Amino acid sequence: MILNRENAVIELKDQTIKEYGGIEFQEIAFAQKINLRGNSNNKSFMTLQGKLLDAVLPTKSNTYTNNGKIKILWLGPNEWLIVDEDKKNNELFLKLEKSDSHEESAITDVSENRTIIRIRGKKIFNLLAKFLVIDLDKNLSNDSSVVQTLFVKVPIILVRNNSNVVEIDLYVNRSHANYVYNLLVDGTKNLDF
Amino acid sequence: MFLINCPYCGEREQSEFSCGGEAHISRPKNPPDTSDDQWADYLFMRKNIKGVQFERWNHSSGCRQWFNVVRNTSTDEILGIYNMGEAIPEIDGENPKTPSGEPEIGSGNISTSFKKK
Amino acid sequence: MSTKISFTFDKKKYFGIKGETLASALLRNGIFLVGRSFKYHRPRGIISAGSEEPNAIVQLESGNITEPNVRATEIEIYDGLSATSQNNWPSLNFDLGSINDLFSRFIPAGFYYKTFIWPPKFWEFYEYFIRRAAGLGKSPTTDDPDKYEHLHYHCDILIIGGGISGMYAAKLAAKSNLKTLLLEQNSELGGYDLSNTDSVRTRKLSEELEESNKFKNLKIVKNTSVFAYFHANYLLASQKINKKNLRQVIWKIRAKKVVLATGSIERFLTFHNNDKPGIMLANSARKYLNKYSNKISKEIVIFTNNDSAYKSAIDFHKKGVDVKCIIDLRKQSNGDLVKEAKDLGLKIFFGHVIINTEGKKRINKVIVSEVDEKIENLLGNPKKISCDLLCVSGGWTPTVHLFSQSRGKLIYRESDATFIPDKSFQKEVSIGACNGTFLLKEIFEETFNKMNKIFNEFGIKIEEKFEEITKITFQDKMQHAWIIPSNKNFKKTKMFIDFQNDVTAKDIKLALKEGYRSIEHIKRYTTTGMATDQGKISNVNALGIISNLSNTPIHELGTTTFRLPYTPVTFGAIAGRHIKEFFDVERTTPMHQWHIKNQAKFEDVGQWKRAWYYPKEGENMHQAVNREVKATRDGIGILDASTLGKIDIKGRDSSEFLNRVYTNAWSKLQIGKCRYGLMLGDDGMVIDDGVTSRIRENHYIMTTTTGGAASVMSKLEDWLQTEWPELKVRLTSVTEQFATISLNGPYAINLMKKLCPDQNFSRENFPHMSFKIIKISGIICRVMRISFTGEKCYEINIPSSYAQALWEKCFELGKEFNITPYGTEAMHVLRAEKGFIIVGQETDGSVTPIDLDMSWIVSKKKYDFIGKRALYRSDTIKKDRKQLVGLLTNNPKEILEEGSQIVENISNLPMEMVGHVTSSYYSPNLDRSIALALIKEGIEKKGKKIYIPMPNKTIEATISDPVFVDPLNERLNT
Amino acid sequence: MHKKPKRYSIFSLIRNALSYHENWQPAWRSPEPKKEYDAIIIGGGGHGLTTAYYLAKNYGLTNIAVLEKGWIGGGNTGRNTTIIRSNYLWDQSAGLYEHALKLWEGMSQELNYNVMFSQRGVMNVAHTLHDVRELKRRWHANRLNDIDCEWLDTNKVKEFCPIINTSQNIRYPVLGATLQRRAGTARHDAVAWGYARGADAMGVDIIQNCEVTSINVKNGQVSGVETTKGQINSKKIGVVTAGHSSVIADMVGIRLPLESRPLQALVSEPVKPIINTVVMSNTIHAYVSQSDKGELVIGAGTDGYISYSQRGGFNIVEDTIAAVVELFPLFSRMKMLRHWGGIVDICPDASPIVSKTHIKGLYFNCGWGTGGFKATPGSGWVFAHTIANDEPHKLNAPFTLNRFSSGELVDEHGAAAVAH
Repeated sequence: MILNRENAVIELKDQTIKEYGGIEFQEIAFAQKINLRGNSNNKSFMTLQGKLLDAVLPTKSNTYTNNGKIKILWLGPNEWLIVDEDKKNNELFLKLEKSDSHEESAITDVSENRTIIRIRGKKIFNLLAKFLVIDLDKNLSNDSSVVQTLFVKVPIILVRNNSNVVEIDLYVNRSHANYVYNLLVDGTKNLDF
Repeated sequence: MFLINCPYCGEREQSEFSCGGEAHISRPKNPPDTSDDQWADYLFMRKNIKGVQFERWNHSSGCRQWFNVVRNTSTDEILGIYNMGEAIPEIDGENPKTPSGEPEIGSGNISTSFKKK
Repeated sequence: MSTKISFTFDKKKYFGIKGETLASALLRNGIFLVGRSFKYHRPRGIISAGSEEPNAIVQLESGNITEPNVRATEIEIYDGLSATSQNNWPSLNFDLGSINDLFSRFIPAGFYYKTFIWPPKFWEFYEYFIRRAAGLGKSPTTDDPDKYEHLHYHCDILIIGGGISGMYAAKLAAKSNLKTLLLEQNSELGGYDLSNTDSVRTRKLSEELEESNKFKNLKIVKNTSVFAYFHANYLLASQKINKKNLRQVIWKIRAKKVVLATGSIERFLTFHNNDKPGIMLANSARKYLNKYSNKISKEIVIFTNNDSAYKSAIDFHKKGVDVKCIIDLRKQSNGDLVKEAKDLGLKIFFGHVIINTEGKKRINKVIVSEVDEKIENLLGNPKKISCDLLCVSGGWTPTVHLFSQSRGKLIYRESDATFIPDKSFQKEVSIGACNGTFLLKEIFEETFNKMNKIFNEFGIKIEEKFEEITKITFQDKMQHAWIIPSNKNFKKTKMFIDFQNDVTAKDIKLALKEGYRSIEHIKRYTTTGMATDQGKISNVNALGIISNLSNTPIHELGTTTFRLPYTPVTFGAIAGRHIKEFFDVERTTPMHQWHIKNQAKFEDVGQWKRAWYYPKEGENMHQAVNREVKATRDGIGILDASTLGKIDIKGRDSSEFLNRVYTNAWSKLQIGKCRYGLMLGDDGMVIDDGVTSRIRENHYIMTTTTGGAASVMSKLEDWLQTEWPELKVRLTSVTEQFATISLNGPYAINLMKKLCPDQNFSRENFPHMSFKIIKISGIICRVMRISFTGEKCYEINIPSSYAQALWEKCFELGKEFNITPYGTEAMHVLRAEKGFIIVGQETDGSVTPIDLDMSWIVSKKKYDFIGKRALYRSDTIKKDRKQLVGLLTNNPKEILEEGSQIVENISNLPMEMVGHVTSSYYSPNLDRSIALALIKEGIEKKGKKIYIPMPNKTIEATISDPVFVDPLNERLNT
Repeated sequence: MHKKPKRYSIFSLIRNALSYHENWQPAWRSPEPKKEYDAIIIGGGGHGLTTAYYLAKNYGLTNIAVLEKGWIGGGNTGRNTTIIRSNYLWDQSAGLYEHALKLWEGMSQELNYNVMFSQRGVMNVAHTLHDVRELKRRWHANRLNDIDCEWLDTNKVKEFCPIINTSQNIRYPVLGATLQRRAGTARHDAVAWGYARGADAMGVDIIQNCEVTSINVKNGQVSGVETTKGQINSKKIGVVTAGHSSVIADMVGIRLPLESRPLQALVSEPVKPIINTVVMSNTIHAYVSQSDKGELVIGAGTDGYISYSQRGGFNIVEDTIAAVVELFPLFSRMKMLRHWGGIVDICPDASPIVSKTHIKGLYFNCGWGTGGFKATPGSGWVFAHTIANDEPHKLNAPFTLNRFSSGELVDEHGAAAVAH
């Protein structure tokens, strides 16, 4: 018996890339995401996790680290999101969880809490400016930027990717994905102001 | 519409936060020994200050951390921010002159300047 | 060569010139009568050339794109534009409403407060006519076809106003590389200077600025009016686009520094019959003349109290219009403009005023008289002077609306009777006319200095030399006279202040006489300044007249509050994109597409769309729900319960944490077991419930209600972060990590066996209220054996992306057991048959666990938990509280209405109510109606008869136990 | 004593017109405060003025003063959306608000001042099954409390208010509504002015621009107040200062269960009659009616924090306007003319406080939150009784401060997120 996976955004089934008003839309549906809670002042915790992940847990707010394979997003003083786009791999989670003391830290598989809508194109800031109150130039200035904020009224995480064309990943709850996607597409109608 | 400087994420729109009301009201440690009045006091009674107020805010749409804010409720100026568990900071500056503090002329409130010690 | 454009006004076709406003085009066609006033329906003409216009407001277009109350002075004509005059019947020219003017004496300010009182019943009748008389344009009656946008914009410097000072500020800012936004409300830069003939400097400046992409850091947006100034330099502006798929855009701007360059508005003078068509603000007339080369008139008279109006006289004269004379109420003036006028041989009457005007639908004469120095008493004999245009100037009012909205404080300047910015509240500066700076030389100095100060604050120096202005036009000082004396007795005069609302000087006298002394009282009693122009030209005059009549200095009166918006803003624009399909967030579960494919009807639960029931061909709701309910009790019912909140609780103190937030005890819960919990507020009232399972020593998974998911999560975080920082507990929401498939019914176990053949589902190995992590086709699932239906039930929590596949697999494998999807309605019936509560339906924030007869879940042993103390307050321990019970109607076919009220005795109204029906359904398993209710002392009254009085009948019912099906829970274990 | 004022009528209007309105007398005097009064009312809003009026009228207490820091009716009385109804859920509330509604019905005649009480009906619209349940619960409770109330299904809603969007395909379709026909709107300023005139006529001193800066208490009994116009003595002090109640309470070290929040409202430009009733939707936050002047009067929600700045977040207004356009798509091209903010004093149970305090002679009338205007006459009526007899009237007995200790709250949140 085989169970097939379903992505969240109806219009973006099977990794299709859609283009509206010069902006590309793609869903990164099945990336591994692990929520990591722990005390950032606890040296041993930080180093242990760092070793296991062979990456550094960012302590600087609104940033992420990237070791070429996985990203680690800063979500709060004691909270991180580990993202691995390689969907097959889930031993990472098991490995981390095994190592966890379950005393004051927590490792939780949240791969499916949120999906990732990836948008690419010159005018994506014009598009996002219709829905986001934050100063995009300031908050998404470079390729280590992460920002948690509201997309209209939907909680969202924005990650600026390291790429030649501007590319942003929008982490949205699965249940919100279609609402957010449809808004974005509707927003591509007038991108010049 | 005002901005709040989240101690973790930086300055953000107030709409990203939710207000937890007056700060430094801690839950009685010995509920069974409290009178109905004392319980009502903890549950409901508030200073509801006009002027400099100490209150709790949560960056609910950001890092989800709680912290304390010093705000002049008559002008919505934010005068200071400090962490949960920290003692009340000293605030220096005048409250609105009269209880109401509305200006004798012009719209809106008189601007009052404060500095956190 | 100027191109002709055709448009219609009141159905008649006219031609105008491309680029001019509707007002200009109307004047060009000799149309001076453009509207009727609000109350007296007096003929009114165009007064101004901008957003301050009180009279020339029209209904634009018709059908689904019609727009009421559009200022003809703001709208640029386009081919085929059609406008209609407002507030007249049968026609603008012959308006029956103008009879009010004859009776104006009987309907002064506030007359409606004094009459229409008797007989009481008649008010409705009076009101009908009052309402029809009131109002100006007509609301559209169909859906708006156009679209609107919102746009957030952040910049270092926001400059508001593209007049001379704003443009100069922008030019300096451009050199600074600071991100700068310049907003202009009109379609071109230039502001006041556009009405000048010699506006070379302006042209040069605007051309320089508008040279595309010369300044990367400077953005210029026109047709954009800033209407609101909020905290922390947050401003809102509305941009007119008028494209097919985009009508307007709301700009939401956050600026580090705001530069207000909003200019000033010319003021009117208050004299008898000052409202005739053909009476216009001097500089507005000049604007029509110079900007639109529109002479308007043949014979023109100027009436002024300051030098600026002489510009108009000079320009009209130069364009060959016969300037009959300049009436200047001052004794004399040595201003340069006055000299120039003299040199041109223009006739000037110093120390004279206009005491009356003549002409019905357009002015044709002014009556002029000499006046004493105080402008109180007339001297000599009045003389008539014929004219077809009267240009009036009462000085200039700085536009301080935005400054004032920003919470800045104003100060009154006696010399030219203006309120000007004094103490700032926010990071903003005012430059130019809006700051009371009128001389070009001073404007440039002020702008240069203030901008450089700003640059310093940003730590920037700019290489820009100050360009000295040598040519100075000296203007002699104005003299303000708030009320121009008339040869008529004041009480018989009609000196209009607020033109649109028909407020006269004597209305204000009346208000004062009747004790309405506060400026706000006078405003509200006379409605001065409350029309669609918000009193832009009249407010200061009103203040002056109040001060004059009450001999109180103006600065002691203060001003009324400057409210947003500066100019009216379209609702559709404010709503933006967030209507129709985007009106509110819509949340869907991973199986949503399946529900749609299977004709599910949906119910809104918070923002979630939940399957309500699945009607088959020809089934109504009742039939569908019955089928779903029976199938669940007889075979397998399958429910999408994904919307339930799920919280992973981890850490050393997890058990202690649960002990504190739930009413019952948790420490002893074995690993792999589930327990139901009730959550209270500290007021003792039920706020949430759900099952929590222990996965390992320090790891629980809590489920919350759908509605409570978010609030419970944040409340729990709150307790941890602020009350109990010592507890080592970590919460992570996994609500959407897992979709929840709930399999219910006698054959659920059979399906489970087929889904995971290698699992042992024996009662011993997997009893009710236990938890297992099971791999289903390799996917790690969390399976709980709990029940909200009273049937054997397995709740499979599977990672969301696999959910739909598993869901479909269940149907494939469950076919033989007649597996049936059931929605929230059937779920309600099933749980009600078992007497299970739904928080928010059986409870309403005023219900304790005791009231629900659930004291079994409230720990007596625990010293404390959230809500415990409140359970022992004098009211919460009262005997006669409302308690949860069942209800059985005496007629089993009778289904009670949810929300209906219950009484013990039928009496005359008012009847004493003892409770209400919280849930009510038809139970197909019992083939009768069942209901749950909250009833005073209900638990003791089981078996007692009560009544439910409905509008048309009274229903009898008997109080029963709330558990209707399988009270001994045998179905769970057989 | 001063002479009674001349009555208003069509005849007095004509008479005065003939004399060019030179002979009108002030609607109320502007006296200087006396040294002492039998009772002092702090706060010259609607509730304060009605309190004074009924103290004089029902209890013959005419030697009283109303102290107003600014201009009478300048607070929430002059800032609300003027909705008047009595269709409340609980008996306690229903009793109080229905009493008020009955007073509204005779007010213009009683005061000889036209307050333009327009009984055009108030419709509370349901958009979800939960709304339907809650609103029907209220409907049935109202019926049995002998308060007029009807249930309208979607078609009836459309009949009664044809311009409302009853399409079932919108995000929150209209599933039905309750209708109270006797409910409606009134001219808010007129209420303040009418009661001021009435109270003044009975000898009440209305003193504006007189701000109370402290309250004098001698061994547990009030003795008077200090004001910007000097000391004024009295053994009975009624505080009716809405959003500023906590500020006054703080003068005597009392804390109240109140939070003062911004509440915003707005009007459109005036248009000819287009909607002839009041439509309220708590679920999507739309509250609309049309004033006699032709303006659409629209109420928004409250912000989630304490503020006395009389200004809230514009996002709240955006939501409200979006809701209005959703419910009335034809209003999309209408324009917002004027927007303002008020300070509302909100109680945990969304019910008012009309109560004695532990200080003898000090009484509080507050906590009306977003819905005080409708209660104006009833509030004054029962507060006057409470002050005159030092005991609550049976209608406000359930609304004393004790309920917060006993737990006997009157929770009116139910179907009224923002109960305009």
